[in-house]
Amino acid sequence: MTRLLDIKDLHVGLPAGGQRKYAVEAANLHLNDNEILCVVGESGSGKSLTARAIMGLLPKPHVHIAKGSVTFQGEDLAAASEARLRDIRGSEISMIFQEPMTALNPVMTIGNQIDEVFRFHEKMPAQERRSRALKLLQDVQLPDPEQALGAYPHQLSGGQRQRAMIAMALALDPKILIADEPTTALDVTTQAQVLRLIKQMQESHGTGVVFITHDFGVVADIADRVAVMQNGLVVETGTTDEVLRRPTHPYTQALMAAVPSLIPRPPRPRAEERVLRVNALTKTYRSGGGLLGGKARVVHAAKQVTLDLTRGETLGIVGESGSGKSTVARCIVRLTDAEAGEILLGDTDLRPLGRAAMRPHRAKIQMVFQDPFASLNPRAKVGRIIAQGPEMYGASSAEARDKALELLKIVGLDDRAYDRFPHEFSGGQRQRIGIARALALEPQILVADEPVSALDVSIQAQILTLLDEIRDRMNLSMIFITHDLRVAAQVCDRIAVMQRGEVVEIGPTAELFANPQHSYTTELLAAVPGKGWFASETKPLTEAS
Amino acid sequence: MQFWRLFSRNRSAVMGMFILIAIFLMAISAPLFFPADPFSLAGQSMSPPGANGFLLGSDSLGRDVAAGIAHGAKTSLLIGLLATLVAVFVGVIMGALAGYYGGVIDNLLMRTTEMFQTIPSFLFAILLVAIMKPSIESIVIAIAVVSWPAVARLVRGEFLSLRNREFVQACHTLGMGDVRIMLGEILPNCLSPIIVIGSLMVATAILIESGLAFLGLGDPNIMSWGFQIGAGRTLLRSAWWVCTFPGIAILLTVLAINLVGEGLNDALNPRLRDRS
Amino acid sequence: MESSQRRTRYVLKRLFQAIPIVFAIVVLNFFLLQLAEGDAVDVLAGEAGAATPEYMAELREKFGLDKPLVVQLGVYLKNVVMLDLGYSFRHDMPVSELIFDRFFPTLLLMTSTILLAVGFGIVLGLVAASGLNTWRDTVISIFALITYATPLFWVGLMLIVVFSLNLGWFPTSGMENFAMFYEGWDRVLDIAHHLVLPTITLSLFYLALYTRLMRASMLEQAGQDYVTTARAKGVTERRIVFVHVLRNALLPVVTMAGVQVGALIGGSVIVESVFAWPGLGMLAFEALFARDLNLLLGIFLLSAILVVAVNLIVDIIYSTLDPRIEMA
Amino acid sequence: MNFKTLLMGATCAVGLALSPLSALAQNAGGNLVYLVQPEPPSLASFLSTSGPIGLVAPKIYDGLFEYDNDLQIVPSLAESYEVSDDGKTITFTLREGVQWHDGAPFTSADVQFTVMEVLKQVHPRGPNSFREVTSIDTPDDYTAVFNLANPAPYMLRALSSYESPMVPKHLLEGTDLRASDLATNPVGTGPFTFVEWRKGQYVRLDRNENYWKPGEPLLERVVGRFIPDASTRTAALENGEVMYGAYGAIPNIDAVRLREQDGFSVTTDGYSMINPMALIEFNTTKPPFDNPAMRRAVSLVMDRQFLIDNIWFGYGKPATSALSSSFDKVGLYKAGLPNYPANGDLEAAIKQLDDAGILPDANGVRANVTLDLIPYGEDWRRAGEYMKQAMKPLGIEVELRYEDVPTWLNRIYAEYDFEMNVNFFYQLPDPVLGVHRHYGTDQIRQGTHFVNASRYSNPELDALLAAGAQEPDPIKRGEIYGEIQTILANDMPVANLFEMEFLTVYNDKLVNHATSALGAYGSFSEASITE
Repeated sequence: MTRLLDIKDLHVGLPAGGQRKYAVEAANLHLNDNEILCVVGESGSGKSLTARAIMGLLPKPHVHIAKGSVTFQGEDLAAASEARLRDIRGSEISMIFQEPMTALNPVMTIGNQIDEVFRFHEKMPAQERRSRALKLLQDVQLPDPEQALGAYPHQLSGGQRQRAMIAMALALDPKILIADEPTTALDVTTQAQVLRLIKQMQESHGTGVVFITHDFGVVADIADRVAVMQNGLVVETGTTDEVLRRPTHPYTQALMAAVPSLIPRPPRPRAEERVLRVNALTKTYRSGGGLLGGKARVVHAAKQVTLDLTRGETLGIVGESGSGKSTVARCIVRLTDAEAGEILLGDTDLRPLGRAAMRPHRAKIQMVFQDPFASLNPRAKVGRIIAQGPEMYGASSAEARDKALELLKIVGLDDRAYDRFPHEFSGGQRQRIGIARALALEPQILVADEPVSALDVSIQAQILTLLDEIRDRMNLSMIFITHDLRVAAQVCDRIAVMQRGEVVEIGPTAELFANPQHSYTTELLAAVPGKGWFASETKPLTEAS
Repeated sequence: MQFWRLFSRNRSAVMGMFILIAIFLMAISAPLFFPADPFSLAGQSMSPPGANGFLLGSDSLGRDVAAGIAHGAKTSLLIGLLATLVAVFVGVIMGALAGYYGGVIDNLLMRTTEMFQTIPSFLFAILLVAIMKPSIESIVIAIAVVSWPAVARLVRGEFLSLRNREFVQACHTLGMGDVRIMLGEILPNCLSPIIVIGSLMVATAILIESGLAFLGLGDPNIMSWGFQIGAGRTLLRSAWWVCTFPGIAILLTVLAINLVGEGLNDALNPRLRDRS
Repeated sequence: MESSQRRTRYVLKRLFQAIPIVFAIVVLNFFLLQLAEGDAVDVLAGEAGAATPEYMAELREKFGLDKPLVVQLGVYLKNVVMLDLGYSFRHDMPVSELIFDRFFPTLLLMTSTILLAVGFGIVLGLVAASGLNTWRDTVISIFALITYATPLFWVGLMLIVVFSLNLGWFPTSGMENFAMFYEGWDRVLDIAHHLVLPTITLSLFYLALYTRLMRASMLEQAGQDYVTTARAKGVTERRIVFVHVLRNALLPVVTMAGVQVGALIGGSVIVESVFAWPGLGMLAFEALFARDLNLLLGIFLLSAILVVAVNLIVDIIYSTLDPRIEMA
Repeated sequence: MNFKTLLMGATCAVGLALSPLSALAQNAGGNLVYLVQPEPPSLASFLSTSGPIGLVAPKIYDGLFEYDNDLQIVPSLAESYEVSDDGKTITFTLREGVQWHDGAPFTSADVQFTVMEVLKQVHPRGPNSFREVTSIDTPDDYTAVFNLANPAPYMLRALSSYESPMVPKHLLEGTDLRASDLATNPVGTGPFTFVEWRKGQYVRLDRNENYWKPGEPLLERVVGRFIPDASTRTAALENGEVMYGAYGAIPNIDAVRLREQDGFSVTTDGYSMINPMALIEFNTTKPPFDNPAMRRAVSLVMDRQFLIDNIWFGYGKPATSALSSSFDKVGLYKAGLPNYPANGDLEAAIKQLDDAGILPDANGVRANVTLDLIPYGEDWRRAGEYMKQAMKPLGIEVELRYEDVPTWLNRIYAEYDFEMNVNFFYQLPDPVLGVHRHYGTDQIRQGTHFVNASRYSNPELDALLAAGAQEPDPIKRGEIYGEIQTILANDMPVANLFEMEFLTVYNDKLVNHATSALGAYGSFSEASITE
């Protein structure tokens, strides 16, 4: 076992005048060959900057290594010249990133981008460079390597792009691969494949990998050793087993506790009253076409979708991107017009209603959105955001204000929030504001579209708890859209699995998890990272925190 | 204030703002310092700067160039601001409707916009002024007519991207009316780029006015920098000051507005905030 | 094969879409010009010295100006469809001939201006962006702004005074030496010699635009992830700037260049006037004041077609620069 | 009164051609580039008297006569002429051996056709100049006999190549004169043949090898250039790219500057045939200028010398009458008339108005008026701006209006929708040609440009004008015009401001370019470039 990398007392300095002086403080880490070190932490923990500091890729000129050393095979990279770093990058240490779409140059072919690595580090004829690039693409299991070589990034799928990135990173057989959240932007099934690929490549080349992630599931699947970071500090390091099973630091413990269990919570009795029935809902998107325009592209976002929802129930809609789960949600709240089917709220079919006819029903179905940053008008004060709903439905401004203040309290914010702007709040707090807005009209049904997927895991748990509380307190029915089966297991009474616009399976959560009927459901369940690591230890969410 | 802190980081923008304030003050205080009609024949004609009591010289009729610049500042700024206001007003309406509703309305409005952009703009301004006869009003209208398409395109783009943002959708789920969403929710969020493009448009309007005046299409009854340049251009070789000083006034103003515009852009555009 | 076919279809589609716009421009200007007082006959008669009302009526009949507006418009549009732009009242010759004669000089000035402005704008923007917030950046930004803010005719006249009169390097005006009437390559050189000052004057105005756009675009692209990727590959900074960033940063510049063409035809009126350049802008200007309706409409028509054509070319350039854009 | 036969041999012309200077120049030849501003609408000088046409067409066409700088007749296509005792028959003897540029011979038939079918029909001033001509006899190819209804002494002053160009019958007969190909492709007998006209750039004329004057023209080529911007025109002249600019092509301010420089000269010669006069036309049919006192007051308050000194930079002469003082030579001008103070007389103007009962209101305003400005250049705008300031102390508040040519023409001459209008007129070599059109009741012709737009109508004056036109006796004629001028000085339907002096600015290398009274409207046949 060789020590590849030794990080000693690393301080990454932030620009003067900021809240913090260091983004990373006194970090001590090391990496051996043929091992995967996972650096795990929530946003703002400094994990990404640590990774970039190794490569000398900190955003210049304001963020810089203030103190400490990064020793790579006896050489301090923190003190190395830019030219020396350039030699090392790509050949000895290489890196892959979270979003392969933006990390690849959109106007250059994959082949050319791989070619660059060879050109800048080794002298070899063009012919050989090409054949090696081809070999690399074969190694990362791209379906048609020949074609991929001449393809532009946008012509590949997300998973393929990340494979190409990995091929590029491994072109010169580097000693160290730094992977910065490489699977975060991918669907679960793809994520599982890419993780497998990284593991394979690492094993066959004996590479040392620094793997940055926020997802303990991924950590569990891939890591040999783990370093946990919080607010720029490395709070705990150890083998995967030590850290995940016997965390010593309270922060690690809290994080572990917050990871939702894959074991569904106990079923609750289902009410008789059906508040919503969706029958054969169909929505098709067309693009292109028209006059002289050639064939139109047709996407079936929702194909004959049938669902129902009883009072007090939470129905989960689960699927990967493009499955149509969001389309169904948007059709139900009438943000999108479905072209066929029924949306029965009580006895009223909402689908054919015009704007005016829809208006009296609007209040009954409200929505919570995914992105806590995009879902609040940055130019409006929080009080107005919440109070404008009741005002539109006839409440006086005093009543609306009282209502808003009450709701703020319910979602766990204090009165001072009323006169502030959204940007003054953290992501979790904003999501609370979004929930308060949805509740202001006292709806019967809450449609939550990936309400926690943009949040850190500890915040995520709090919001899920909040939603649960509110549902019980207000006797709400909820449609909960998510891609995360762990979350679904803890929130939903029943789950509908969607694939390519169709509901392939629907049933009570526990049954569906225990005995999936459709192969796709099985596939999804199999792909959940970290299976078996947390299930036995963590308690059901409702009792946690 | 955050905005001011960001803005003041850009030193040239602050300088531009001070120049602009100075020009504003000059425009406002012109009647104090130069109480006489700037057209009045104040003394010896073609006096060089400093001679015969003319700070910046006099023109061929013995009019005070300095008085003309001071009084002209008001006209030039007024033309710039009014034309921009009209253009922004029209452009925002067209762009908002097109971007918000999309589809046929968008198609129709954008074809119209495209049409106006396809007509050579300066030529079109000349044509409009010639038809409406040279006056402040016609110049303002002409400049506005050739300027609004840029605003419309910008606003359309902003509306197009904002209308699908989740906070707008949240308003839909509340059952909010279109006009209220457009004016109350979306518009405030695209004010920054509108302010930036508007500020640059003021500068362009001032340049267009001087160009029209050069071609003899200025308002003969109102003192403006364009008028002074038009009146002094044949004297350029014999009495350089007559048209050079108003030219410098235009240059400084346009420069200042552009600097301020860039500063606004840096301060208002969050994407650029972290740089420099 | 398939892509070239698609491209052809795309071009046809775009041209097809442009037809209503071009027609709308003609109709709009037709009616606008009707709002102007006086007509071509007034001008002709006024210039001739004195003319009797009978003679003027006769002229109006000859020009078809006595017919109802709708009929005049109908006749004009019918002729346009038959590719006949009509007869210039003032110049007493076919509009197409007149325009054709001015088209080459216009195209020459336009092309050289765009090339110079875009070329230098790209270089200056690149230099400014690569030395962000250094003296180079400041000097370039201020230079660009000053050239933009200086009234065009002032620049033109000053260039004439300095480079023609004082230094004697370039002729003051015109497109050729009319004392000598060179032929062959001498003529080409002569025209190029005459082209220098007007091109510089006109491009100085647009230079600022491209410099600023290029600078902003470079800065924006420099912050993109793929730049970090390239850096992580060990690619040199030079290659990052010139290969990775440049090509992406050029995209908005190309778009802007397309938009500018329309403005350029009209915007060159002043430069054409100052340098006596025989372009369409000046012709249109004179046609307006001579109420030479057919000629003016012809010029608007041509410039609209030119803009459409240039935009199409820009789109095609764009699609080769940016593989993400598919022409459909 | 009998006109004596004037016989002029070709000797005179030959003598000129053999002068040492010309001989030198002949070797040099040279290409002359000169300024034509603005670009002419056509080259049909038989259809239009538009100024820029005059700068080009006389190089291509000849007239029957030319006139020297003393306005004396110089033979051209007519070698001699004879006036009968009753003045009603004029016999022209034409030059033999003259060819059109296409090779056809020039004969008396061309003269007959030109005058009877062309000039009398379609020329703007022809119907007036030749109104007494009833027919023309052509006893042989080289004799043309004009038969007149009444004596028309002024006609002999209107036979120049500019005013009455001889045009080819064989190319024009039977065609629509107004749509003639000759308008853009002229064929004449003049010293230069038409080669090419590139619109917006130049018109090129090359030497006529078969010109009838031996040894002429001296120049190889004459190119008229069009440069829209005045400052650029000056620069081009300074740079030697052009060598000659007339009729205001070079702004006076630059002329004054170039006058002081080596290598350039400025002359006011060559404009004696046109007699330009700057003036204000009043709309006499509606208030406030229906009141002669208002018109007199405006005339009184104008500082004519200020206009000349500051806007025309010293070129011009204050007007003192309805007629230009240049008519003094022929005894028609009357001096010492009231209401034309050279330096303005504010007090007299105020007194005029006070006496007429036009009193200022509380703000000191007696009248609000709009002043239209002739859209023929910046100088007129400056003049308007001056006038606005000049009338202010008089209590007349002026709003300036500056419109483009067609709008302005329409307003003044068709709509009559104006109050006062700054303008200039050519008074031409005889008042009948250039002055009568302002004042005669018969000249109130709606829709016709540059006639009596004031709509001033005075039967007494009409009678005097008619008498003046036909009076052959110079003394009596002078008396008639004296009365006319007295009436006009009092009624002041038009306030003459100053006698304009047009400038010709030229490079000193160019010699012998101003040998005729027509100046720039002449032929350049004797001009040459010396090194």
